[in-house]
Amino acid sequence: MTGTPGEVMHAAVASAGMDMPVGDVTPELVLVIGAVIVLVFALAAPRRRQPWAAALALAVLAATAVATLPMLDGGQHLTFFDTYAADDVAVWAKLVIVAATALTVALSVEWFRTDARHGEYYALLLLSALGAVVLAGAADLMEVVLGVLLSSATGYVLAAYHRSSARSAEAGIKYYLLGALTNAGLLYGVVLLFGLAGTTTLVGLGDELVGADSTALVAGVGLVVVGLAFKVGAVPAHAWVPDVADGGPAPVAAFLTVVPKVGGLVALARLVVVLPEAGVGWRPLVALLAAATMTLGNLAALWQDDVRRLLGWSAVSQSGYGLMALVALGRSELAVASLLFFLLAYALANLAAFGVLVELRGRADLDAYAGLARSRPLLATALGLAFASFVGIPPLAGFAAKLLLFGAVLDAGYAWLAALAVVNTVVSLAYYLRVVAPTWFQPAVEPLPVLGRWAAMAAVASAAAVVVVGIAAQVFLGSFEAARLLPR
Amino acid sequence: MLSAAIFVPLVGAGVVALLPASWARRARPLAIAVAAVPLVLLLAAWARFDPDGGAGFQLVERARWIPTLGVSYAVGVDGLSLPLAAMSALLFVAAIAFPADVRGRPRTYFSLFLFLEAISLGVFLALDLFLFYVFFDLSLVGMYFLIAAWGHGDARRAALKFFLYTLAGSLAMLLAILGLYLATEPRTFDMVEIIRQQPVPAGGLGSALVLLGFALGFAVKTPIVPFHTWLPPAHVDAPAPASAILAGVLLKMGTYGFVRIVLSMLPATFQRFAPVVAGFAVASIVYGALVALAQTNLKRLIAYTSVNHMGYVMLGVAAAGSSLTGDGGPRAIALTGATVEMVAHGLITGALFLLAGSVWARAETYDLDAFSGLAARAPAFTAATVLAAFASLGLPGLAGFVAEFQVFAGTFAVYPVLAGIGLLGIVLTAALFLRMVQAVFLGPLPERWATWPDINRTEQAALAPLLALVVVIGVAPGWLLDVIDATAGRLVGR
Amino acid sequence: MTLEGLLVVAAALFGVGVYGALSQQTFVMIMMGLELMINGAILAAVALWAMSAGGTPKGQLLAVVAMTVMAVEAAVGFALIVGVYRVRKADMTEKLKRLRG
Amino acid sequence: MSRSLLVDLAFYILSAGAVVSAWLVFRTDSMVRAAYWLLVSFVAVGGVLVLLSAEFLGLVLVLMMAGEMTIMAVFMVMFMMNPAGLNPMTMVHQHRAAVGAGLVAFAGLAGVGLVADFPDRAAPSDAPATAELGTELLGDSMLVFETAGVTLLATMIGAIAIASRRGRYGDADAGSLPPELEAPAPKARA
Amino acid sequence: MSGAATWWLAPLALGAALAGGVYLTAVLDRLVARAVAGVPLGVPDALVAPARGAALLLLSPPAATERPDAQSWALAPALLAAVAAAGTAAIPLGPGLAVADVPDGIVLFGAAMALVMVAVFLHGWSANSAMPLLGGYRFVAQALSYEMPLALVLIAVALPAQSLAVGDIVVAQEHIWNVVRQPLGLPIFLVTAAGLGFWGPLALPDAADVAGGTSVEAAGSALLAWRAARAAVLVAAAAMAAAAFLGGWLGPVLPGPVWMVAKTAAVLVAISAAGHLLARVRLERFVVVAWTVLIPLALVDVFASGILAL
Repeated sequence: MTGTPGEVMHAAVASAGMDMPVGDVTPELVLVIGAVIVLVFALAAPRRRQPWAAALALAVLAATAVATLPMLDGGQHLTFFDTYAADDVAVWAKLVIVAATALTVALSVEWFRTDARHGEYYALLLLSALGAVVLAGAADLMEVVLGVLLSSATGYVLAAYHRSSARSAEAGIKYYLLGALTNAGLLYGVVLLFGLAGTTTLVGLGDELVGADSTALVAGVGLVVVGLAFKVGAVPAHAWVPDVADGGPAPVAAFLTVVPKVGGLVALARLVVVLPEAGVGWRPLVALLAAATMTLGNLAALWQDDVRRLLGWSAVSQSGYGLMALVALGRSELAVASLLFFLLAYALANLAAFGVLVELRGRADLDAYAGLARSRPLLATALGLAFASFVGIPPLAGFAAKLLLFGAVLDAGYAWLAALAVVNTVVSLAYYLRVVAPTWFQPAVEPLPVLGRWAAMAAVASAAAVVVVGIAAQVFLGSFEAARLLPR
Repeated sequence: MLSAAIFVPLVGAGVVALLPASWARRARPLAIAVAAVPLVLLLAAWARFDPDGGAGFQLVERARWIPTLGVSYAVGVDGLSLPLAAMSALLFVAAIAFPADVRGRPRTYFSLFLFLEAISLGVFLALDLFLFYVFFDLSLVGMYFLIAAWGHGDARRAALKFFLYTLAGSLAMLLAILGLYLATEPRTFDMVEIIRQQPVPAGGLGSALVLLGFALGFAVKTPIVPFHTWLPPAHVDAPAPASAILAGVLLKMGTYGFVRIVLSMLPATFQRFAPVVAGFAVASIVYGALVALAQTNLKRLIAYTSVNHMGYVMLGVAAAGSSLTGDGGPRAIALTGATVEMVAHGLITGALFLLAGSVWARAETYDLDAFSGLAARAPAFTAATVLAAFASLGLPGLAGFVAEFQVFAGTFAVYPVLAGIGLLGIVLTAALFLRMVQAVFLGPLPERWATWPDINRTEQAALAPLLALVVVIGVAPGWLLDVIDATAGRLVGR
Repeated sequence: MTLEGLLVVAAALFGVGVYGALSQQTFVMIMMGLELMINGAILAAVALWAMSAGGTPKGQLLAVVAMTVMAVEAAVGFALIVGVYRVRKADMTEKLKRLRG
Repeated sequence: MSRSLLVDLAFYILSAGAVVSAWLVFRTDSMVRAAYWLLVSFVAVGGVLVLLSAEFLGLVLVLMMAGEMTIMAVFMVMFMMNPAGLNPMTMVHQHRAAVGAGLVAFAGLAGVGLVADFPDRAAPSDAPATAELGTELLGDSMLVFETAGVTLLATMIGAIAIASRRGRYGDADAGSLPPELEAPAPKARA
Repeated sequence: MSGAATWWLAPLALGAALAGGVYLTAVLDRLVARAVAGVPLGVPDALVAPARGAALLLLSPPAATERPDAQSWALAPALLAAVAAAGTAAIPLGPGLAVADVPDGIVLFGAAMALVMVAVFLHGWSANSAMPLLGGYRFVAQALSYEMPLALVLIAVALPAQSLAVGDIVVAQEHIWNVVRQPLGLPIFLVTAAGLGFWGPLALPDAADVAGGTSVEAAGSALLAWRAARAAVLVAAAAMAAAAFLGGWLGPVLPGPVWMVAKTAAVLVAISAAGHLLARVRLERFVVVAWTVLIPLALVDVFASGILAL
């Protein structure tokens, strides 16, 4: 038998007749058990010890990362009877999710300090991250539905976690209403696809959908895509993003604009590659969504005077860029690498931007940012780096991501999409500079009150990572290049 | 050695930025010292450079960066990049040394200049398209901050306009770079390799789009009419040393890109469109001169002459790329002329903008009508300005003449009509500079300038090398032409 | 009882649900619309399971998943309503006008 | 009367009942009635599921919805401040758009149902459906089952975290607000 | 179920059985009450007393409230009776002797019992009066609390039978009854049965402290129907207890159906006795006990029987 050690091992495990390859879901198990431990701690610990739940959550995330890393050379395969993918794309998505969640935890410690339910929050955060992890690995439509559900149900609660704040409650409700609506559509779409294929595994769909009735196929795929667009924060189900960014707790906004997007984009990618292009023109469909998302997000952000809403709309437009990678799937070798690198770069930059927002106690008033570079140079630099990465200024991580994305869509024959992305990038510069310019060019005023050390460290660390990942892109690209997107 | 020329100022930028507050006063001498290092290094490189030595690049330094994508860190020089890099280094020293109002933030100011120096040298020295783009784009960032933070008037708006235009151009160029990259086999960003492969054959929509992308990116940066509208406000509102760098160094990145990338990597495609480029170039020449003629704002006037001068460069480049076969002589001359024009324009316009900075420092206005009869009051200032102005209008014996003569000599063989129209530009430039000199320096000295101080030692010291070089190139250009000529010849396939 | 007939009924339930979810102002009524949509999905799933997918157990499981979605969304919805009601003393979407743009 | 005719008749009655009662949900003036009309719709669908030999699913659907709809009714009565819930309560906005959207959704999906050519593989009538479902849950789709379990757990935690008023340390709402913009004493420097 | 010609017989038989059961319940309750009170049983009187009471109610005038939801009010008792009938339908009187001994019998029973909550709340709400509504609320809280243990113990009895059909569950008790095999099951089930029929200690929705709860405004035939329907629920629950825990029709000498009736009657007596012997509990206490004691116990029951069944 030849193959990498991981493949050999897996084959050995399979031949041993083990029908529960628990080893393939160790990170997921760690997250579940960790969440329960955090919950139990929160219920048992005295009030002043509640913030320790954050440390516990960080430990859980570290353990998850430790459990995930060895899977990188674990032989990329489908597991649990083709319902789950243990491939490098899933592994990397998990790592990004874990890192983003860890940064969110750091952002949350001081933000939720006065909250009596400090501990449960982290349990929910871990479970929400698990939802995204499930999405990233789902190779079965039912698993996709449940991933969406787990990630959403916790997300609604997280968005409404400030229980005495009307704005937070409103953000949660709006998030919920849109989510429930699109989830129902997602379900119906999955049902239609199931009807055509007689199965819900992606492997089965890939085999059975060839030559399937295209009316039902288009309807089913359309509904599923809309359902996942909700997770991704893409048109036409994007409306929740600015509301949550504005009304929800700021660390949660950072979390919800990053983590579900990672899972949702990977899930969508996994689905579209198995669809027969003859039966449903998914490529133009996704391209259209990408174009609409980035354009709409940018245009809306252009008029924002509220930094939080601006960040929300910016997150929408970034989703559009992410969708570009999907357009190139199967047509360009760069597609998978560009998707992963985009997710990594976006996650770091967005967390840095929201991190600065958190550290500034959620201040949304644009005018208040004037002179920040002199009063709080480190924060202003972090914010500037995050935005520069969004724009794609080299050598930051966002630049390599954009380069890969543009390369992928050009390679796939979608030059118009690349051109539109360029136009959008230029437009986006205008509103990013609206925030950054006053921080640098206006005289210093009284230093803005800040939140605390943890949040500052998380924001600055994310910003530093944006630089490091951009320059040391090879570290990641070397692995991304070999990553497979099962089941294709 | 070349890497050191990039990284010394880069590290220096970081050091200067992080100096303790009590050291703020020493930021300036430190910055000058750091800025001079690349100049020394490049002069050393010049000394080691062999004009006829083999085909391609010399003093190449390489390192793996992102092998997965075929990206490497690679720098090197040839007869085209070496003079530009050396001129840039010199101009940076002068610009940093030139007195400027740092508005209480000397560390940031000098740090940004050093940063920009590293970036600019990087653009000229890079031998990898990825690296080239990184530096190309970063130059926008550095300049944006310089203009927006230390400019006057509506500086932030001007800086934003500059940033938006050039970013749009550079992103179009990014797509074009990717188009080139995707066509290579195996995929690589290595310029040498791409020049060897010529991956995008002429003909077809693809090659035209790639060319269009590059052309847009470089045309905005150069700038060529009608992509120039960002330039006047940026120049006018920028602080004088930044204007000098912007005009002297950053504009060259566009024309340098045309030669280094478009002409070298897409010669056949460029040849198809060379007449169009030449047309735009002539339009720039005439339009720039005409509009400059109408200006009453000193800085705006100089800015428009830049449009005009970059038109000469582009005309030379278009002529050089106008054919792939046949007698390469005239085309090589045109390209040599274009390159010399880049160097000369950098020195001359750099000096002019620095002088404009002196005006602003004393009068807080650029309005030509406000000045008169300064010759008597400020002889050194007058001498320097007149010298630069005459060099700019192409007076024989000065650098501008050498360059423009060669450009037109080469172009006449290819596009006689366009060259003829272009000559009109020279006449107009002469007229406008003479008018300016007359307005500012001759006539009665108004009461309010009775105490006008002449340029001081520092200013003189900063200007002297620039103007001296202008004269040297004008009188004895051989040493420069030798370096450029072999490379130009190779580029046009002579 | 044909597949077509079943799917039309399912579509009708879904359509009425869409109408309800979009037209109602009371959260609970909106939730009813959402439940109806899922009701349609369940019917369609079982219909396709019985008549098109050869009775593969995955079809039944899909219906179970749909019920899970229904239950989870109902639970979270009720919890959110309680939360909103407490801070807002309101349960009408029209009153949610604070966040916009 | 043959069995298939009987089944057809039952199907027509039940599906008409399901759709009509679904419509009545939004046409009734009474909130409790609305909730229970919805329940009727679910029970009718449950009946159709039984006709399709998915007895287990049909019954579970009824079992679930009975509880849920009652809770809904209770919520309606409590939150509308209208104990008997008998006052008229037509509260509708964007009515036309909603009708349009509903019609589009119906027409689209019904069109798919009518036009689309789904594979024609009828389930074997004697298959032990419930047992098969159990085997699937603990076999091929074990992961789906377990994910559903975790999702329910997470939902419970979330719902309680946000809805329950009394916490371990008194009122759970206390302090559940974003931090004030002006810090009491900014100690940390960035 | 046996054929197209006789399909209408089944509901008829079910109705008759249930009616008999309801009457039996009333008789038994009276007897138990007298036994508890220590007075002579007076069997003949007990046999006719329910009929007498029913006639009295039938003759008394109906009551009305201000703006009730008349249809729902009228519907509620019928619904309660119907769900009781649906639940009973799954329970066989003897081998193969059931209206609908469907493969998912206990799920059918569970679904039917879940609808009891609907009927009771509807009854309480539709009168448009405060006390009945309070009763309705109480029942919702009560029902949500006993629902889980009820479902769990029923799952537990299905495990050894490897089937959800009530008939199979009875057959699986051939050697040992579930009451012995799963000692926790029957007590828990009886508690939930009392809750289902809001009987005795759990007669909270119609309790005196809310002036009669859901049925306070009912009178005459409506009240009679309501009480009969509630008794029908009890009968259904008792029959299920007999089938699920006491071996159903299994027993020596006598024919199966007789055993079944006897066991059902015995359970009814037990429930009735509890009603007369035990004090009514407070709702909050019941809810707490249900969630913190009954559910864990029921879980233990399920796990234990699962392990035994393996």
